[in-house]
Amino acid sequence: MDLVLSDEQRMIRDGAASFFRERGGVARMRAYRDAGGVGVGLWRELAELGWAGLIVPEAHGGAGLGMAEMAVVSEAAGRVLAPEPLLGCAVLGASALGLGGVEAGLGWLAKVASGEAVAALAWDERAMRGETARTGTVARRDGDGWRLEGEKCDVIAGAEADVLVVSARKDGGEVALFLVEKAAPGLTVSAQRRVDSVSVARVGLSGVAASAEIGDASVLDKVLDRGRVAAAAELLGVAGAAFEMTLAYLKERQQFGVAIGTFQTLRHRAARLYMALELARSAVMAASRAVDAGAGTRAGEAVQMVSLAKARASDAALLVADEAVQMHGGIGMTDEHDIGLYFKRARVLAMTLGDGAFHRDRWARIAGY
Amino acid sequence: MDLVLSDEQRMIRDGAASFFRERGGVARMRAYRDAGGVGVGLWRELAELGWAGLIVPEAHGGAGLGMAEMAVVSEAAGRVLAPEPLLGCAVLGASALGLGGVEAGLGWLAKVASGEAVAALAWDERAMRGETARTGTVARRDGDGWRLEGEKCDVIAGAEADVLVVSARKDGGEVALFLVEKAAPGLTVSAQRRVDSVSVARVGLSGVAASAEIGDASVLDKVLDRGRVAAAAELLGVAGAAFEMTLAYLKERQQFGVAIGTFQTLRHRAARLYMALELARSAVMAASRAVDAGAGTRAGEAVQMVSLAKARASDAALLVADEAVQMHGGIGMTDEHDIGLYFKRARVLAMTLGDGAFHRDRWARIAGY
Amino acid sequence: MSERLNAFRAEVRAWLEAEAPASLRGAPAGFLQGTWGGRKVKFDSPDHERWLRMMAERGWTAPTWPTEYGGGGLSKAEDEVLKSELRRLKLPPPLIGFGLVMIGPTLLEFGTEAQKREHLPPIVRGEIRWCQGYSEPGSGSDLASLRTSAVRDGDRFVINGQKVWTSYAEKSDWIFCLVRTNTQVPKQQGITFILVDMDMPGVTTRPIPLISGASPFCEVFFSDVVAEARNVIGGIDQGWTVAKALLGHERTMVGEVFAQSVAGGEAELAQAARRYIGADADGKVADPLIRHELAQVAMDERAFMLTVKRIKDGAKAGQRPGPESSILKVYGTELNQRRRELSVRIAGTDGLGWEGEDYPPEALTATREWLRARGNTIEGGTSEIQLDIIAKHTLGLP
Amino acid sequence: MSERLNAFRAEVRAWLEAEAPASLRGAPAGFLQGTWGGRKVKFDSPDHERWLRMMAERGWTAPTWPTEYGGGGLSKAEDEVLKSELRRLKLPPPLIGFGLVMIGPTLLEFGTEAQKREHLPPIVRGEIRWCQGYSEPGSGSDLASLRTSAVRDGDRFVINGQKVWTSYAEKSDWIFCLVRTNTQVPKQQGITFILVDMDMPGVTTRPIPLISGASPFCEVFFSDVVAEARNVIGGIDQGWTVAKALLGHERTMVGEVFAQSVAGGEAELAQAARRYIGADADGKVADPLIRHELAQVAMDERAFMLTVKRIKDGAKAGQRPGPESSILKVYGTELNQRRRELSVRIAGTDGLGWEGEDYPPEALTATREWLRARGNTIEGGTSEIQLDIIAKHTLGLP
Repeated sequence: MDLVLSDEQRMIRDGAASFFRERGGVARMRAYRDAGGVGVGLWRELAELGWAGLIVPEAHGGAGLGMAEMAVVSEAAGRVLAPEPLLGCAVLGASALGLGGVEAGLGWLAKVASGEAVAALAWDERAMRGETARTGTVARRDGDGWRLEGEKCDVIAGAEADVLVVSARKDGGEVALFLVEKAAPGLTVSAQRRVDSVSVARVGLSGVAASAEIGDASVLDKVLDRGRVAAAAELLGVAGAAFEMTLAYLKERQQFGVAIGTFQTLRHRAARLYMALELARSAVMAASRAVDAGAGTRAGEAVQMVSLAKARASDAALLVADEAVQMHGGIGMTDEHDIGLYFKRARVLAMTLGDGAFHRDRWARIAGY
Repeated sequence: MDLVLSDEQRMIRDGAASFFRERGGVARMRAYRDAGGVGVGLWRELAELGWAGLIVPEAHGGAGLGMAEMAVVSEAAGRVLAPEPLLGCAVLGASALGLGGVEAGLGWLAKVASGEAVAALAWDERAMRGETARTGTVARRDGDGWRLEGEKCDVIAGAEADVLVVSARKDGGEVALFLVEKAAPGLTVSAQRRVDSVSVARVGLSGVAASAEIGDASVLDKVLDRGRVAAAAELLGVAGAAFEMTLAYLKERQQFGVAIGTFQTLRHRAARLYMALELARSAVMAASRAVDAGAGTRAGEAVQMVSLAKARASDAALLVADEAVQMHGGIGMTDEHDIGLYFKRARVLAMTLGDGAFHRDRWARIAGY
Repeated sequence: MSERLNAFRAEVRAWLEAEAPASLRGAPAGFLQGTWGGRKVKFDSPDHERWLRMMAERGWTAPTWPTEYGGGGLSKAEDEVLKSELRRLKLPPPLIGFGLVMIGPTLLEFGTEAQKREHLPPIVRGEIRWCQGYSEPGSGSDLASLRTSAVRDGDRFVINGQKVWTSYAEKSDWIFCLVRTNTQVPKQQGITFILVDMDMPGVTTRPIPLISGASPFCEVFFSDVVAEARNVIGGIDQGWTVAKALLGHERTMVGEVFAQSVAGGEAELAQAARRYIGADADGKVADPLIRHELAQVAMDERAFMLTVKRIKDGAKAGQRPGPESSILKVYGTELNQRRRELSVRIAGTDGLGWEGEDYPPEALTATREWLRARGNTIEGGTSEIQLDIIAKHTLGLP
Repeated sequence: MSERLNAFRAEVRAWLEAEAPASLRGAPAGFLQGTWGGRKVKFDSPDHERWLRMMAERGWTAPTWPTEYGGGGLSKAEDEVLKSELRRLKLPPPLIGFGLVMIGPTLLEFGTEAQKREHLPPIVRGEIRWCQGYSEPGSGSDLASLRTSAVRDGDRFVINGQKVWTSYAEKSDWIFCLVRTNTQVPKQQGITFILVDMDMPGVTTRPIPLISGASPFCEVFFSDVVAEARNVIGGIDQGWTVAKALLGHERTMVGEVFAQSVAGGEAELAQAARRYIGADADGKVADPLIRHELAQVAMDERAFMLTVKRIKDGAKAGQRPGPESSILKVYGTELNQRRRELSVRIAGTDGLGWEGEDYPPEALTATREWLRARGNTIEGGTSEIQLDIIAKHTLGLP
């Protein structure tokens, strides 16, 4: 598990970077926001490039690649704040459909990989604070099937989803994953806008009939861990781009007759941001490879690596975001400047799927302190 | 309760400063250490100046002043790292003897105030981590009196003490304070050296007969809170002097053809140390006055102020100590330079009677979060 | 002396009890509550208008200003009495704004007799609202590098350039500006402090939306705007002295504003933590890290407020303002950021809400306050500049 | 190629299995374990001496140095094989010291043929122990301002001055020194790198006790000490180039040493926390803040080690050493400080012990390691200097 990019990964990275650059870079996110921030942007185009199905097995129409490759695309997307649901659909949605190995779920994968259908995972709830053990949504047995009752929040791409994978407690006991189609009676989906102007859905489930049970709690954990790696990689992109913008500003902005990058305090703080980003990058690379190695690693090792990556990337991104605004000075506070968009996305991704404190607690639990 | 020094307090401050300066400043601490670090130094002289009995009521031969005045003396002592047991005897010992209002304890006060006798409080134990509720020493009823069984640690001035006030659980229940005289059979006292080279005692109690019960758990809390204020004030002195030495070094040490105090990073960090010290000073002044006001304040208010002062002073002193060594560079790491002595004393006092984390927890408990 | 004060207190109290509009009594005393005045004034109620008029008539909108300029002519001690009586009845200030706290004191210190007579009375009466034209896009921390130019033309100046971060420019009538009148000398020596009527042709304003949403800040553009030379304060090319005095004053004010704003924040945060996170078996906030940070922020706030009090107590005791006051801006603003940060963390997923009915309104407010607070360490002199000042002036570093 | 390596491995293995002293096998591989060599050499055992002799004979004390200077003449790949075979049997390095890792590589890069032939073989054989004379009391971060003077006198130099922070000076035979040979030029251009025999009259050393107690550091005083001009490395007044190359090398080494030293620290800290603090009902370390900081430090250590690995993996893959390596010294040393700090906090009252039988020995060690660690961010280039270097060279800030 060497921590270097393979030639293929470099190719994917460069391809993603030039695609996003050609499509307008971060200006595209600003336009998306000003247009109201709904829809899945260029999702169809991304799917044509193979990214919607990047980690979908080849047998189901995907590219059959791993999280190491996904991380490379997620980072490129993060650099331009792409509003498409790579995390929501290509990682969380596709994994939730596929990892349980149940036909009803697998059957959707080809459509997801081609971009014809959008899938989303509805797992979080307002009072859960990220702990799946606190899931409140309940699945009640109804003949051969299940009926779901509860409310989910922050479902990425939920408003656009054709199919939802919903976590719920079976008769109030074990958590499992259920397939719910868009048209299911009793399902209400309302879009909400978060600070990063990408909408997520609140999902109401009022006796909704699930079309299948497609995974248990351990599958959910694996799905979330893949999402954490992707979110961490996206954060690397967000924070990396924000850092480079700031570095450029330090070199260019003149005060007192010199570039402000000559002031030692700012220089040292910039060096510390750089350190934080480099350490985060090592952790993200290790985590993606550990997840891909799967059974090959010591139990708990991959999970710890995932928590390390998400914690490090979240903390680094928040630090970079705060410092980026401060170092930009007044202009950094204006809505007009792009750095604010990075600031907001960094915060949303840092909180998504557990922030630094959440993952340090999780690490401690696994390590047994 | 204005946060300004009264004329009397200024006079005491200036007197203490010149006394310690005339006696050799911090060089005296170094000599004391090099001589093995035992004994109570110039305790008799300090007593003659009225400081041993500063907070002892006039009726018992003391000056009858409050913690606001004691804090001023403690700070001056901290500035030169005076090894005398102001905290151990004049504050903890004297308060433990007197605050319970029991004759057997009060009877010792005149001797303590005059410097004829040294009193010490034996409350801490290795496994307690500062929580008096975890006291393990037990007092068993024996006829009209009590016999003590257990082990105490870190008793300041314990090796030199003529009388000890020992906390123990009465028949394993409520904590109370007991008077134990030096000659009591079953009492073993051994001196230990801490990093600051001032010795403290480990006290073994093996069926020791207490000569009296002189206070309950609430008295112990009050005694400890007085000690906390004094320790916080002493920390202000330790950290304040270390900061001034560092500031002088920043102005004087030349590298790259300029004083290192021209480097912006060091300037900003120095400014932050200054802020930390000023905020700590406000808290210490408020706490000493709140303790002196006693019944006049809202329940919990004085206790919160004490925890604020000790937490702030401890944290500020540790920060100053770390930065002082770093800013002094290599010379700061040598035993030869005084800054190391400040570094060590700061650590000992910061941990004594609860560090920042301990007092934040205590604050949260009182505030009810 | 004390007898005279007591008599004054009795008089004030009687008058207020008799005359102050009943509808305004018992108002929450927010520091931005009150009437801003000006040509475009909007009163919250007819009683607010009456309250302004009756106070202005006595000069009590600017109690310590000399009576010859419309002020109340009160001593500091009398002013304290007046304030405490207003607090007693929980009455809002009759008038607020930069006229009273910024340009007024500046005119009193640096203005000519004619300038004071012209500009102070309209401020006292709330007829003219003022704003401040200092920063420019290229001149933030390095304010003295400003480039907005003023060219002499007889007894007038013609102004061209742009100001930024001007609060409430679009609601103001006059602006006090720093302009460049000399480019041949070191930058601080070619700056002039001048008063400009914003109704003059060529003045335009544009609001600045922030990352937290709408804001009172504006850009102000000057295109051949004419200002009278008699409205230069402190002499042509002598404006930097005036500007610095005003800036120092502003920074102390900011520190005090933060001290006021932190009061009571602790309880609010603790309640939010209980609501969002719940309690464990011991009744503690269930997340031990959040609980610890709650204590940290609450204790830091208390230490900060005690420091503000110590500075005030020192002043009361006749001590010169100590160097401690230099720390208020830096510490107060960072404290506010940490508090807002914690508040967003406590709110969990709600803390990320931007708009939408599904979010509790107080969570949406908290989110925007958190974003807005990022600007605290930039505006009014960045923390970096403040730390430089502390290092140089307070610590005497070379 | 791989076949040749396999053959080499088989040969090495067979030889080691047959010849390496049994008593040395299975030793804990601490990075400072091994024989230092020199005229005053002290062997831990006769087997240590035999081990040094047999390895030196093959040149395997300096495996990659050319055979003509006594080295092993191995390729990098062969060296890796040798190292892995030593690890397999848990054999200690036969020889360690600054001759091998500092002055040797410097001579190989900058030395003349004659210099290499004179000085390298005694290093390989462990006959001469070297120390470093760089810092002076007045020249810490600003090393180039050094003032120890060397005055030319025919084919000799006469040296006067003082060095500080010289590790193991009192146990060393020769010192490589930076001296000032020209005061008329910019400071970097008047420095000469010279080798000095410490047995020469006029050299005295004095140990430096630290706040943590005894240390290997010494002061070295030069009073009319004679050194041969032929022992100037890299030319008179050209020493700064040589010095910088060595410094860069040293910093990378320090980072790697810290990476090695952090491994396994996590479990030790966690055990100490359980022992001192105990567990709550859920089996967690009872102090939630300590538990959180344990995780923080453990995770930071892991991220650091992964970064070291990433740099190595990159080098293996043929990438040029990336700028990431500049962060190792700063981060590794701060990490060590935080770990030591936490360890002292965990030990509670025991963490304050200095000496005395009542303290557990491991607590006394922890206390001194905590104190010693404060020097990590100073020695070998302060963190401030490292951050300056990152800002300038890695980030390209002006």
